[in-house]
Amino acid sequence: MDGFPILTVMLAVPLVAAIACLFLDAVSARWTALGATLINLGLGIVLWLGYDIGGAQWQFIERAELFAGFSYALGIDGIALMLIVLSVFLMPICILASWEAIQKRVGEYMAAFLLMELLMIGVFAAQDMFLFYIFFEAGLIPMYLIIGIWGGDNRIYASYKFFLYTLLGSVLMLIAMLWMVNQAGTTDIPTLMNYDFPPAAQTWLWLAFFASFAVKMPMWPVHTWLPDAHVQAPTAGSVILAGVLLKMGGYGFIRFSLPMFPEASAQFVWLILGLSMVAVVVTSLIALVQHDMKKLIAYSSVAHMAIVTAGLFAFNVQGLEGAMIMMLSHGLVSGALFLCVGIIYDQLHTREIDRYGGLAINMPKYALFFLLFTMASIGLPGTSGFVAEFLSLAGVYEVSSTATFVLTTGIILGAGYMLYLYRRVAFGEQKNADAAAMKDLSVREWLMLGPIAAAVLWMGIYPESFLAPMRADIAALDARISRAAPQGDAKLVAGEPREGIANEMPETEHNAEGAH
Amino acid sequence: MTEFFQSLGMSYEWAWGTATISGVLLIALPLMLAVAMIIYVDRKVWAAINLRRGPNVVGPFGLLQSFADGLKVFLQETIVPSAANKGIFLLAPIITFTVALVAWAVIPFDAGVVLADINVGLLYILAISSLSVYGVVMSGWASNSKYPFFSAMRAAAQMISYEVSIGFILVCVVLYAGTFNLSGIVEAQRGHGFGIVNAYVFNILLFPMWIMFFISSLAETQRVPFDLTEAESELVAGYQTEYSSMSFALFWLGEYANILLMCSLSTILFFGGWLPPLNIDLIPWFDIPGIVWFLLKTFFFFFMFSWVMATVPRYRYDQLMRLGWKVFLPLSLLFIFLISGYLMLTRYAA
Amino acid sequence: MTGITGIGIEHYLVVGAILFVLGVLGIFLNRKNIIVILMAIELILLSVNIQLVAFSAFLNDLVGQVFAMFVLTVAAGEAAIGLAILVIYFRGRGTIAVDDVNRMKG
Amino acid sequence: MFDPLQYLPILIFLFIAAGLSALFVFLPMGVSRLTGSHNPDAEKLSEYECGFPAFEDPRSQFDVRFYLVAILFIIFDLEAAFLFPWAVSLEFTGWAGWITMMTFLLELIIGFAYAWKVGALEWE
Amino acid sequence: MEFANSFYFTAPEVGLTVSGLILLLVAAFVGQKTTRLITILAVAALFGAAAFTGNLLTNSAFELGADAWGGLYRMDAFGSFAKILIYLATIGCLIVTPKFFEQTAEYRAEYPILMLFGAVGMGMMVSASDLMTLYIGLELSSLSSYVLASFIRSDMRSAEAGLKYFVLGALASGILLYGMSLIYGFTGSTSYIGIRTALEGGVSAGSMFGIVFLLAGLAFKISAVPFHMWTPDVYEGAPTPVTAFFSTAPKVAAIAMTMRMALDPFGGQIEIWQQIVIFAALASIIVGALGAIGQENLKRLLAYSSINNVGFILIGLAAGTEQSASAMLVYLAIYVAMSLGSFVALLMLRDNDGNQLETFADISGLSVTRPALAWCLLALMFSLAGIPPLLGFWGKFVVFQAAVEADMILLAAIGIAASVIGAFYYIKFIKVMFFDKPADVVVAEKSSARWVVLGLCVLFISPLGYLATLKLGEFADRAASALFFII
Repeated sequence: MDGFPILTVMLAVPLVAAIACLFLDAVSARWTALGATLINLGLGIVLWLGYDIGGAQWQFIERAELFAGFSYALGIDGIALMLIVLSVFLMPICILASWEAIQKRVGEYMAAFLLMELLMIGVFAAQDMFLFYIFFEAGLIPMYLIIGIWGGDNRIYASYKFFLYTLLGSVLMLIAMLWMVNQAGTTDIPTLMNYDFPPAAQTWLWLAFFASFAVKMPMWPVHTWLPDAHVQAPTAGSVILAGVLLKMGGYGFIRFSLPMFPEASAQFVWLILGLSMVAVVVTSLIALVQHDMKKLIAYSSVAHMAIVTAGLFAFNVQGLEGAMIMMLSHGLVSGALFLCVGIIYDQLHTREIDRYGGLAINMPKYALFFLLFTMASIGLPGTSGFVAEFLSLAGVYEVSSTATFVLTTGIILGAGYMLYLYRRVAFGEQKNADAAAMKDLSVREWLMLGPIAAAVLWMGIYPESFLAPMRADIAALDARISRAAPQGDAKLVAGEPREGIANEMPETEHNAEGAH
Repeated sequence: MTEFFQSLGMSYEWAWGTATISGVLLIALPLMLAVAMIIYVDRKVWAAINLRRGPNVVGPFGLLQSFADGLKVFLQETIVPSAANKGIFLLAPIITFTVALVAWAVIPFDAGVVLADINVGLLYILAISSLSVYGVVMSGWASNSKYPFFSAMRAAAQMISYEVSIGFILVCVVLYAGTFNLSGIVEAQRGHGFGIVNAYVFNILLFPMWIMFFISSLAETQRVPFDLTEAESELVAGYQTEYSSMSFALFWLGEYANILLMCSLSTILFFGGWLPPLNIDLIPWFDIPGIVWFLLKTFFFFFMFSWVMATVPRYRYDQLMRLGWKVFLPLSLLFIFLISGYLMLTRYAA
Repeated sequence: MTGITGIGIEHYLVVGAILFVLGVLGIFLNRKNIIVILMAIELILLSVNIQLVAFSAFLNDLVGQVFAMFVLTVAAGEAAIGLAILVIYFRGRGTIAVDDVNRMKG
Repeated sequence: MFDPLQYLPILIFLFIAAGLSALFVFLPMGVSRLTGSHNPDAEKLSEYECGFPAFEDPRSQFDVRFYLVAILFIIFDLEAAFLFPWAVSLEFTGWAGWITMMTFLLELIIGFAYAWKVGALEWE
Repeated sequence: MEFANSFYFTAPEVGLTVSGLILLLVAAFVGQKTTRLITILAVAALFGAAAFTGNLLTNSAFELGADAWGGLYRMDAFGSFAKILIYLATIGCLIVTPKFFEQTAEYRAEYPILMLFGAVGMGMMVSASDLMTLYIGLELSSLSSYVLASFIRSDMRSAEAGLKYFVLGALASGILLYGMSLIYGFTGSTSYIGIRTALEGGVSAGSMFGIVFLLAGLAFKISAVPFHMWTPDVYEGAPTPVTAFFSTAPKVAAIAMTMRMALDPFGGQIEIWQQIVIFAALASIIVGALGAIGQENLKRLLAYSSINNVGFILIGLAAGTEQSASAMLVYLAIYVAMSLGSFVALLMLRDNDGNQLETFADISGLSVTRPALAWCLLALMFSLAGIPPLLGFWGKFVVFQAAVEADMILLAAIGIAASVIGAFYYIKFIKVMFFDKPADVVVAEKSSARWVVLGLCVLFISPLGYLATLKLGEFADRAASALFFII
């Protein structure tokens, strides 16, 4: 693999395909897009296989000095690797999801999606601060178009809101970046991750980055663009939005806020935990009363991302690992849930929950998949959601038992609204004839949902495959931030090691399990 | 003159003030008298060329004709039309006449006989004569009547058109004289032509300039053949249509004062001013006071003005403009080039 | 320099400033006629010229007068163009009232 | 050296001349009131127009060519302003000054030729 | 020798003047049928001037610049950089023009000639090192602009634009001149070096007033708030190709002139003008952004956008460092491409009868009916909004980088936050073109010249433009260092 610029190729493939799609007719554009995303999926798998676990922290490094201290620097660690794999995994599915749903301006649509893929990979692979910013910010353009052109009735409002919220957040980050680069004299992210900024400045820098990532994440109360964007975006747009774009915020926290400003991060733990607690409870309650399926799932995303932020700011390995798994899991599960909504929406053209009912009767296979993903979202053991929630909450518990308690409450509420949704859609009587007449999954839909289901189960049953590449990086991060780690109210006291018993943490485990 | 008054026992300031005021009056009053007389002369010459008698009733040979006319207008009723802008209407003749008078402040009648011997005398003359357009335009505008208005527009356009070429012609003279001071220009002409002639006009490069200057002065003062502003058949009486009494007379007085000014400028710029024609003492030229030479030359030019008036038919307006813009302007520019080039090659060659 | 006449540079500056302010006010307060605005502009340039020439005299430096010449010339060109535009405008609109110059708003 | 006192006689002359002119204008007006020849009436005070009452606003419209002449005048007259100082200092500026001024005049002439060709100088 | 050198250093101006005069004669003597030929010749002359200036810029013998005409004029990298921009922008505007006048049949040979003279004046402005030269250059370009603004004699909006531009432009010149006269009086010099030397000895109240007046006049010329009010009206009323010209070449010239003025003669007095510039910058950004919201007329909207952009450029001036000067130049170059491209795209909006379309309603759904044009506009608008990876981002980036490095973080933060307001109306463009129902009034554009100009602009602001930033940055650095060389 040495010397082969695989990351650049992964960027180039969608770019070339995107340009081609602009000039192709509908059918060829679809196939081109599918082909390109599959190639990228292949490359992603190669990347994963080629990643040397336990090797150097940064691998697949490519670097070309440009100008003004700017450089074209790519490289990944385990965290980035997993997110890139998630992106390339979801992309072909998105293309498939749009296969029939999108009928107008297919070429442009596919081009926008391929561009999104390029930018997502770019964000996770960038090792230059400004390169990161360019990829991060450029994502606005295709997403704005996707929501605006192919979205629902209220798409214009949603697209504006999405665009302006995200832009406002990120420009402040730019100023902070400029200051940092000026201060540290380098744009290299790995170097900056070990650069100690003066604590007074850290506060401001952290806030500037927070403005951007909190919007992107999205954290309560700047999450309001998300339900609008989700509802209005086409299915595949929602999948990408929930699956990958939201992860950019979490990735930003891991990559920038925590390692670069550990002191400031510790200082703002109360803020993050507070917002996360509010988010989980409030958005879950809001989700309970939704009539629109997509909106419901969108609010559930906010709640899940709150757990991610809480986990990230737990300042320990469990929290970080949990947050990462939560991001991956949520990427799969919420994406799949949006696909499920999309499948029935394509037939009935409504997302009104009341219009459906008893789908388990006429669409048993669909109902099965839907059930699996609902359970994964709730965090049923055996699915990816369980691992994610367990680890995160275990981490948070070390910092604040109160927070853990509130977050757990949120998860119970989550179970409530998800099951309520499932009951109304899949069970009960068949109220509407047209809903009752819907056909079950087609081959294409099988191809979309099958792989995700497999991945969800894999992650739930054997998370080590996903944790292993990240372990070293998370440990390094933990080491970096430990100096500022806040004193938790439930800090474990190392007792006398007993013979024959491993380093288990019975209290924590008990507590987490109690949530279910 | 200051010394004279000082010798009467006044302090310097008082003597200077008295001298200046006397000087002003010594210029203004004879000038008005002269204007009255040349109006008479004008009519006489015109009549003579037409084989008529001209004014011959009032006084001996009709010499007092102008004074009779003056008295008549003085006693007339001053009519200010109801539609007119009163203030401007009455201001216009005042400006015209004032401007016509003050231009004389820098004219040297003899060596040292000048009210204000400023070093930019020629520019002063140019500036003041530009102002005379205001009187015309204001009268035409303030009358609020069609004929005066049209006439004023025409007059203004005509005056400014020829002012351009006059400006360039003056530059030619200044190039030769090297000064703007009018006395200096006169002095520079001493022995200019072949060492003996005290005039610029016989210089082959300046002679055409004088011709153009003379014609331009006719146009500038709206004399025949350029009297389109009055053009009796079209414009009734031009911008003075609505005027009466002394206001009307002031325009006339101003016009003739301007004519005299132009004649004296011709004298100063091209014909050696107060200098006798030749710079040789064969006959006792230099015993004759300079002012006599000056006045002789000036009145000669006035005679030429009258002569032209009596013999040349009036131009059409387009011909007038064409002559000014398409003939005089390019020609005068050409002569600036020629004269300055010639001077560079000869006088300033080193 | 202030010798005989007792007039110093500050007097010229005050005159210049007054003329300048008059010119600016003429542009902004005048609600009647665009010609007045053109004249106000000339007034501003005039005030500048007064200052330039005064400074030139008091500094004993010719540059100010040269500058004034340039200002004069440019002012003439400016006035010419202003008049030309005004004529075009008048022929189209039939008015030169300031309040009527309002085809575009916002 | 510049001496403002040089101009004082001119100022005095200006005042006297203006006073004299004003006197000429206003004195007859007063005299005519005294002599009784001042008796205006509406007909007498109306403006003159070939025996007809005036048709329209006399200032309404006039030929745009007058503007053109005015504009041309402004340009050429002010260009002449550059010639005056040059003319008296030809001795000191030398050939450089002469060439510069001739270049300037050439540009002026080009502008003039342009105005001529496009018909700005035509009156008919 | 000095004389010959002066000619050499001012050859672009001299050459353009001579060609302008010759073309004027050709136009007069051969007649209006040569208009096309004259346009081509004017473009050729501008190309020649640009090439020559480029040669001066790259010639290492003139690294430090040189004085011409006894210090009235300065040939240096800064001036050359700005001049190349000016010439190229003028060329672009000239190329796209003839088609515009086809319908109205009013395209006269004077148009390219006026542009040419305008370019000469702007070249003088940016190279002037004396207040007199500056003033003459400024007026030469302004007078040409006034005429160009009212070039369509039958269109009342054009005449009104010309009138407004004239009145406020003349007022600006007056204010500027008043400042100049004060500066001259209190420093005793009109040359930049003289002023600088005099001010180093202490700033009197008089010269301070002078600086303030001068800056106010300059703010008028670059249409910075609070002296921006003429911009929307003039931009809307002037013929679109002229508006394109106004928003590019004169803007470059005015800003470059302001930079030289602020950093050279007043370079030692940064504390006097910095506050003013900061205020003008922020006010321009905010007013430009807020004013554009709710505008239906696209030209008017772009006018506000230009005010907005001037604000960003002024942030660089407020920083007042060599790096910020370089950043301003880079921003200017990018802005010229964006602005020119946008206006050329607007020029292409014509209906069946050849009428120019200029409201949002007309471009509704343009992406369906005229996709190529719509995509070009999309790129231009995102670029104007400063969204990466389009080059508009790079312009903002370098300016803010410079501001941050000059420790003006708060200014940068406010400025960049306000840029989000601006983004609101840029994306409205895209919303209307891409999300709304097609109005289908715009006919296809056949003029290849326009497509070429638009294509080049879009190419430059596309991510490919980053390839050019290397060279651009190098030249801008050199230009900026020339500006600071005297210090």
